[in-house]
Amino acid sequence: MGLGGLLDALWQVEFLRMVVLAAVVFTFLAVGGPLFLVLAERKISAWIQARVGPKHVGPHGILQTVADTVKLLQKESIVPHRADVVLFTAAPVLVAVAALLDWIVIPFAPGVIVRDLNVGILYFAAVSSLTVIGILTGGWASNNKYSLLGGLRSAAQMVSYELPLGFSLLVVATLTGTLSTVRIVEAQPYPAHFYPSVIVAAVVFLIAATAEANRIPFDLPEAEAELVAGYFSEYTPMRFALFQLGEYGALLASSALFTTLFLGGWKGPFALPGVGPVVDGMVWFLLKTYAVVFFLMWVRWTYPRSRIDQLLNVSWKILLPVSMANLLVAGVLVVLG
Amino acid sequence: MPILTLTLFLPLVGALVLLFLPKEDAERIRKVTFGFSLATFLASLGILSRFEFGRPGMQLVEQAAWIPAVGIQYKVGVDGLSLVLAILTTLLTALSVLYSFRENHRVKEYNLLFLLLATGMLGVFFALDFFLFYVFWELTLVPMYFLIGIWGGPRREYAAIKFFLYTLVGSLAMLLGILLLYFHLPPGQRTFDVLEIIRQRPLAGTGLLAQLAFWGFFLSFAIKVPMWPFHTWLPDAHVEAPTAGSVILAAILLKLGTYGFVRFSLPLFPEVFQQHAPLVATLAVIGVIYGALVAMAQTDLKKLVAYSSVNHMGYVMLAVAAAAWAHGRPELQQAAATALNGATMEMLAHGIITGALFLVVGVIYDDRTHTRGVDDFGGLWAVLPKYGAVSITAMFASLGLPGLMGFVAEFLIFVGSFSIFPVFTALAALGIVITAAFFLWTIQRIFLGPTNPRWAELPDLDRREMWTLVPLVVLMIIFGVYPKPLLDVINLASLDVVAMLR
Amino acid sequence: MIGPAHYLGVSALLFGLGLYGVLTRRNAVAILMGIELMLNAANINFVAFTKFVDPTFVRGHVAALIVITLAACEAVVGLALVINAYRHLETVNVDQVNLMKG
Amino acid sequence: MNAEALAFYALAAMVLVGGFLVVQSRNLVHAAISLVPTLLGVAGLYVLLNAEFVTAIQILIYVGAITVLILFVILLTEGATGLRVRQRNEQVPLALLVCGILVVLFLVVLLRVPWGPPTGPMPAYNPGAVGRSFLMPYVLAFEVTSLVILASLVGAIVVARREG
Amino acid sequence: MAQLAWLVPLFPLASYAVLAFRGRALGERAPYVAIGAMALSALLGWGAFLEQVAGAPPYVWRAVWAVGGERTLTVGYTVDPLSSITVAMITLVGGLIFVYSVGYMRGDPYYARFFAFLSLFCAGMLTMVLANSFLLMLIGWEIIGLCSYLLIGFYFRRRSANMAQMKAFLTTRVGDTLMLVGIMALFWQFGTVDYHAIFEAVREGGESASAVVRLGGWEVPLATLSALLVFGGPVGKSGQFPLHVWLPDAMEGPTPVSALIHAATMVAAGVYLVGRAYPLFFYTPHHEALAVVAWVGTLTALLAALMALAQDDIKRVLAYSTISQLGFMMAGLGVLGYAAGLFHLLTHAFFKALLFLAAGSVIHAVGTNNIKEMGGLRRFLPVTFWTFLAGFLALAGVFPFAGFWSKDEILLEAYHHAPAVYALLSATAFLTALYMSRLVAYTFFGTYRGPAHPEPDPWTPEDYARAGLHAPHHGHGTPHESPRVMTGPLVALAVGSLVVGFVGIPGTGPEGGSWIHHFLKFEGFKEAGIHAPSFSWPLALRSLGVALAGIAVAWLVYGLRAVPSERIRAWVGPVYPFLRNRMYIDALYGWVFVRGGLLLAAGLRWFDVHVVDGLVNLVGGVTVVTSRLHRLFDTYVVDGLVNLVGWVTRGLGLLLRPLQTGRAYNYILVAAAGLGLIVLVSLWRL
Repeated sequence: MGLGGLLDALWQVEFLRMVVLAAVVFTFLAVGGPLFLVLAERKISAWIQARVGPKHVGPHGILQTVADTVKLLQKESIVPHRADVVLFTAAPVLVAVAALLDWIVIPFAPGVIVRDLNVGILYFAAVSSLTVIGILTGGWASNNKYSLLGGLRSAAQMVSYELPLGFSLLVVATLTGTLSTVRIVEAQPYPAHFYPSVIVAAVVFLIAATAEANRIPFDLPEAEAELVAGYFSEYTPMRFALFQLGEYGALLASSALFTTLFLGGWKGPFALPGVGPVVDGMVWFLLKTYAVVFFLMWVRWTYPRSRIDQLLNVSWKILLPVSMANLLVAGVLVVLG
Repeated sequence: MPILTLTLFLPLVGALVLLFLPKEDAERIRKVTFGFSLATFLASLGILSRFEFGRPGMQLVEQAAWIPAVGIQYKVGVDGLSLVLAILTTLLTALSVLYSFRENHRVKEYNLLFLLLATGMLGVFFALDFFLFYVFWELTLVPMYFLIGIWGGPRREYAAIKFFLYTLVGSLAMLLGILLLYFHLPPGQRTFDVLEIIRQRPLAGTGLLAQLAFWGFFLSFAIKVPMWPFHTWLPDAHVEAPTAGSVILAAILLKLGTYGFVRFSLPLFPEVFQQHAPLVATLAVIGVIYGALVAMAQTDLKKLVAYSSVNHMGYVMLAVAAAAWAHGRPELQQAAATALNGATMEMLAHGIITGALFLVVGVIYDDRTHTRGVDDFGGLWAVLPKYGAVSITAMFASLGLPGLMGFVAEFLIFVGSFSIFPVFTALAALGIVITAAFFLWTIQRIFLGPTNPRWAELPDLDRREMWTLVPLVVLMIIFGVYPKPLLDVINLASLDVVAMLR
Repeated sequence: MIGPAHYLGVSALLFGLGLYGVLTRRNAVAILMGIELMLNAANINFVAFTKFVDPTFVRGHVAALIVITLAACEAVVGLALVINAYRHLETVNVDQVNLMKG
Repeated sequence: MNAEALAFYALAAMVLVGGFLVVQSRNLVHAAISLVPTLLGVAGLYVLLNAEFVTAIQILIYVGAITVLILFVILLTEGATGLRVRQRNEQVPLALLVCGILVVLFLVVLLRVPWGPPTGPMPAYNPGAVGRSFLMPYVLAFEVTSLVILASLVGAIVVARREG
Repeated sequence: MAQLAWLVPLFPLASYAVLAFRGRALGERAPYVAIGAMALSALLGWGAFLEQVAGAPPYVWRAVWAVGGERTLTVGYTVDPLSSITVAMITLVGGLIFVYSVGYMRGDPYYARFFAFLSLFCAGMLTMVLANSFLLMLIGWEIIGLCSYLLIGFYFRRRSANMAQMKAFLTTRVGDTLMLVGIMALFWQFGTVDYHAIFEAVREGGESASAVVRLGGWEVPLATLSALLVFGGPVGKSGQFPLHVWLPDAMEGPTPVSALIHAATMVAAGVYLVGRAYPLFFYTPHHEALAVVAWVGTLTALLAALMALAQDDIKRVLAYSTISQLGFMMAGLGVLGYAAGLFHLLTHAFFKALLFLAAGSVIHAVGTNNIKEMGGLRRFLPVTFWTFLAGFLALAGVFPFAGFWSKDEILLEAYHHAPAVYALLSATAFLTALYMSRLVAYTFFGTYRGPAHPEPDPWTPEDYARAGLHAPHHGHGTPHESPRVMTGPLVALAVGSLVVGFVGIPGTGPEGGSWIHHFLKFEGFKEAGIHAPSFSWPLALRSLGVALAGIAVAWLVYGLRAVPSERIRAWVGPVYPFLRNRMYIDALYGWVFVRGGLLLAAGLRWFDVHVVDGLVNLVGGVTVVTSRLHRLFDTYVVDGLVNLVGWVTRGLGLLLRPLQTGRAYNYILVAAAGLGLIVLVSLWRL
């Protein structure tokens, strides 16, 4: 990110390019994000549970999410009594922004990336840690015992899963020798003898990512049975929508990163005929990302919710040691390789 | 093989070994102590065998830097004078340790102190460095203080403290002297080395300072000898000290003073000593006559022997004063040498004889009669023939009967000092008669006359007591009949000292 | 052109703020936050020096990173103490925790 | 005013205002939350100073971990509830004076020093450079820091653990 | 034979050693060891003597005994006419006395110890005689002094014996000390103690010989002074005038002791020494020293004779007679009668030993010493009587007996050189004859009176038990003659005291003089032109007349009681008690020296304890007082200061206390202010 480059001219061009790309990506997210995913989630969960899912609004219920959004928009946004107004409103924004910021480093196709930071995946980890603050502030600001507890729990969960996630990112960095996402994709497919370490890293990444996104089986914060709606139980529609945006954004971002790190990013098994490398990359990239999303949703609706202490134990006592060992193995492999 | 250092510190090693023995095991402690003291005696004989008789001056010198910054070094050496006294020390230590086998009050400390005392004394005789000398000089004080203070008689505290303070005051004066000498050395070569200081004689022309230093040394040694006005601590110390303690006190500790005069005062301050030689001689003669007369008036046997020591030490001091007077008068050099020979011989003779006398007193006092009043006895010769023979021989040796060691020493002193101080020596000769008188009177009151019924069944000397007394008596006779070998050794040392006086 | 002076100025101000926070806040946690600010001010200097004075070996960055880690550790321990204090003394206000009064 | 100066001043303002809020705000949670913009501002400054790696770490650790921790502690202790407790202690004026003097002094000292041009080019890919310098010249510092982390980790757990 | 002379003293020494350690075990056989040793010495002694008689040159042996600087102290022995004849006399007389004491001492619990001391005595005596250095002589001299002390006090149970032995030793000791100073003077002068070296130096009369010593006003030539000092020894040992007091008391010892020591040998040692060191006395300016010797001798002789008259104890009479005879010998030597004095020494040894032994057998028989309790013993003790008579005649100086020749020689010399001395000596001779006859009269003539109060047995039954003997029973019937072992030596001595005299008959030696004159001649006389006066018969007859007169007078007074002694006693008035109490000299000495010494000693002891020690304690006391003062000063002033300091510090403390508010942030503020200050200062100095 040579933003502060020596010459102002060079400075000007780079700046413009980045702004345009950002705009494109954020719109894709706004559209592809909650609108599509919510619907997809409900359709898949229905399919899994052998039921149809929403089919009245629009053909096969496609417009269901749009209908929900419109419904949310016209609801009155109320602020709980004596809640901390500033923080109450700031929290959802923070979570949403954090989710969006992930996308800066994700390479859709060769050359198609908002900003190829050479600290790439480290930036991703940093940004993902911002959401924790958002959740905490939200939880506290709504001046509601349950939301506070929910906020604390989710914060604890996300913090404890950040570590295994970080380590698996490190494994990838060690194997590819770089932090920049683009170079990682170019470095794939990994040479054969890296595979054991890569697979383990991938599994750890997946588990950590679902936890980060508060998805079943780790969606304890807003487990209905115990804590009503968790940290956003007090939030009314618009802020709720932002939270949803944040949540699904994070899910999408993690699966996108998963594909970049482990599934070879924009590299497809075979070049699609007739189209340029950019579109080809994009198509493969999206296919893989949505496959991962599908897998996650599949997981959500098949696994029971786990207890908070089990959840933490898995992170501290299993994932962390495994990922650390994996990092060690990766180091050895790199040295031997 | 540093034989000197070995001999010097062997008793100390013994003391350390003692520390590890259990307090109750008195028998073993005594055997170990006696073993070590005997070993030290043999070591001192080892020194004798290694000593080249022909060569004058210090021999077997062992040297090691100790506190080089200030010029203090661990330097030990031995010449005719100190060798002979050292052997006397080790012999008497061994005998007194053997004698105090019967002591069973706090045996461990007792023996420990004895070994410590042995090292102290040997150190004084061997030391060739003023600092080392002073350390050992003080070291001898402490054990003796405790020996008197703990195992002594009824008034022991008073006696112990008096002894300690008296000598301490003296040694402080000496320290002043030493420091005066030390600081008058040219700044570059500041050292405490005795031979060096004697060679350079820093206080030669300094008038008042030399006087001060001389009187410093004089006070310390005079108290130790003891000379006439400073002697009052001796009878108390002796009366209250345990037998073995007073043997060592009389036999060795008094010699420290005279040794000090011969080794340090004479060579260091010849002019000043010569200036005061008549005064010293007067004090000596007073000591002789006064000591004898007061001894005659004593009723306590130990006090009597104590005052006899004052008398004998008077003779030694007379000889030393005579030698001092011979400074710068070549024609008197020979007489001075004879006098000094006599003085050293008297130190030895007095050491052995008075040592024996105190043992003699100890034998009847400690085990048998528990009274030292001279008039409480009578006719013991019939009851204790062996004991009688030994003690009468010792007493006759003490009054200077020819054929025994005492006479040889006194004869040499008289012959030597007469040509220097005819009048004083003649007066001192009077002392012989008085000495003879009070000793005979003592013999008469104790051994002759009707047997005191109380002591009719006293047991005679047992084997152990014989072993402590007989060697001393034999030595008295041997050196009395043929003192030449001993005198040859001493003569060289005296010639050295006289040479320094020229 | 932004020179080192600018950064040092900002860091000085930030440091002053941090110090002021530390000096005036009664709550232990607030003081900790003040300390964090001061540390950040230091880091700014470090990084600024690396860029403007001596970039070899990116010494400033290394220092900054170390300061960050140590700040983390310090915060962890400080807060652990605060919790412990809170649990025992029922208060976190520094001026009430003065058992060591002379 | 080029973009860089603009960015610098914006970030500086963000940092200083944030800092002021942290120090001044009456509500402890507000102070903690306002810590976030300050730290992000500082991160931004690092970006201006071409220190990407440090920026990432700053965000990851300072914002992600330390602030969260502070928030946790505030929520756990009565800080959050006892809002009405007087937050300021009695030496405010004095402290203000001292800090003011200090800041002025620092500024005087820092500005008076003649900063020469940089001695060499800034290494392009500086995360690698940082990694290398960590493991070459400053490996000792690296090891010591790891030790400190371990010690404080264990220490904190022991201290904060609820007995029994 | 001369070379072996050094063995002579060693034999008795060896016997002493044997007897001292194994004495008790030997029991009855103990004396034979002593006698055997004595015989060996006699053999050697007479061998050497006969060699010397045959004219063998004097043999000298020397060895270094001690060394003083370059000067050496030598010891050694010389065999020359004087020493050999004396050794011969001692060994002979000593041997006979040993034999006699076998009988006399039989049954004594300390039998072995007696002979041990006797042998030691002979060893000492022989060493002294043979010695050729003052040092060795002094050693021998003191050993015989020791033995006389031990033997006098042999019956140590008796207090009188203890007092006597101490008196003897101390008096002789005074003499010895004077002699020691004399020897020191000689050593100072000549740097050696060897006889020959000193005599040579004295003869040359070098500058060292004529040195003069200022002694309190009047000049005394050093030679004379040292000679007289040396003469002090003989005065003490031979009981000359001022120091004679111990000899009469020495009779406390058993009779053989008196015979051997206080008659024949030890007392003679003094005379022998004067003889041996004759050059010392001779070469003094116009023989001053010899004059002194003469007069001391004469005076002693006269006084002793007088005192002898008033004694009732048989042994005390003989003791006084010995003193008087010794005075005679000294006088002889003093009047340049070198050979005469020594000749009398030899003869006197024989008949005086005889008289003592005879007295011993009398006492042995009668059980008491007091002659007034005896009488008429000639019938009971015939042999003792006749031998005693022979001794008496010799002592009195009656013609054929030895005493006549030797005493006459002295009178002859005295007549030629010092007429005054001659007169006094003749008077003494008369008195000698008188008191001896009185003694004989009382003891052997008249009727036997029997002991009024017999001598108590010196030993307690416990002593006998210890020696394994039983106490002898004292049934005293009529006195009976002593056994042969005692009478034998008496007869031998009687013959001796007859025969020895013949040596002095003029004409026996070459050039008409007597053999003894030739044998014992002093070279110095020839150089000084003094030649011995030839024997003059008229003089001899006159002295014989004097002797006979003495006997006649005694016979008149005591025998026939023509003039009863009581009347004489009344007539002489106070003189008798004066003499009886030994002219109060003993009492004088007792008061002046003994009691005086004790008083002085007690005084000094008091002085020592109170004054000198007092001084020390005073110092102690003063320090205690000052310490008490010090304590007061200390508590109020010094302590006050200390408290003040304490108070000040506490005040300061209070001042500073508020600084420690306990609030951390105060401290940080101070720290920050400090930091600011530092930066300010560094800035200001920059």
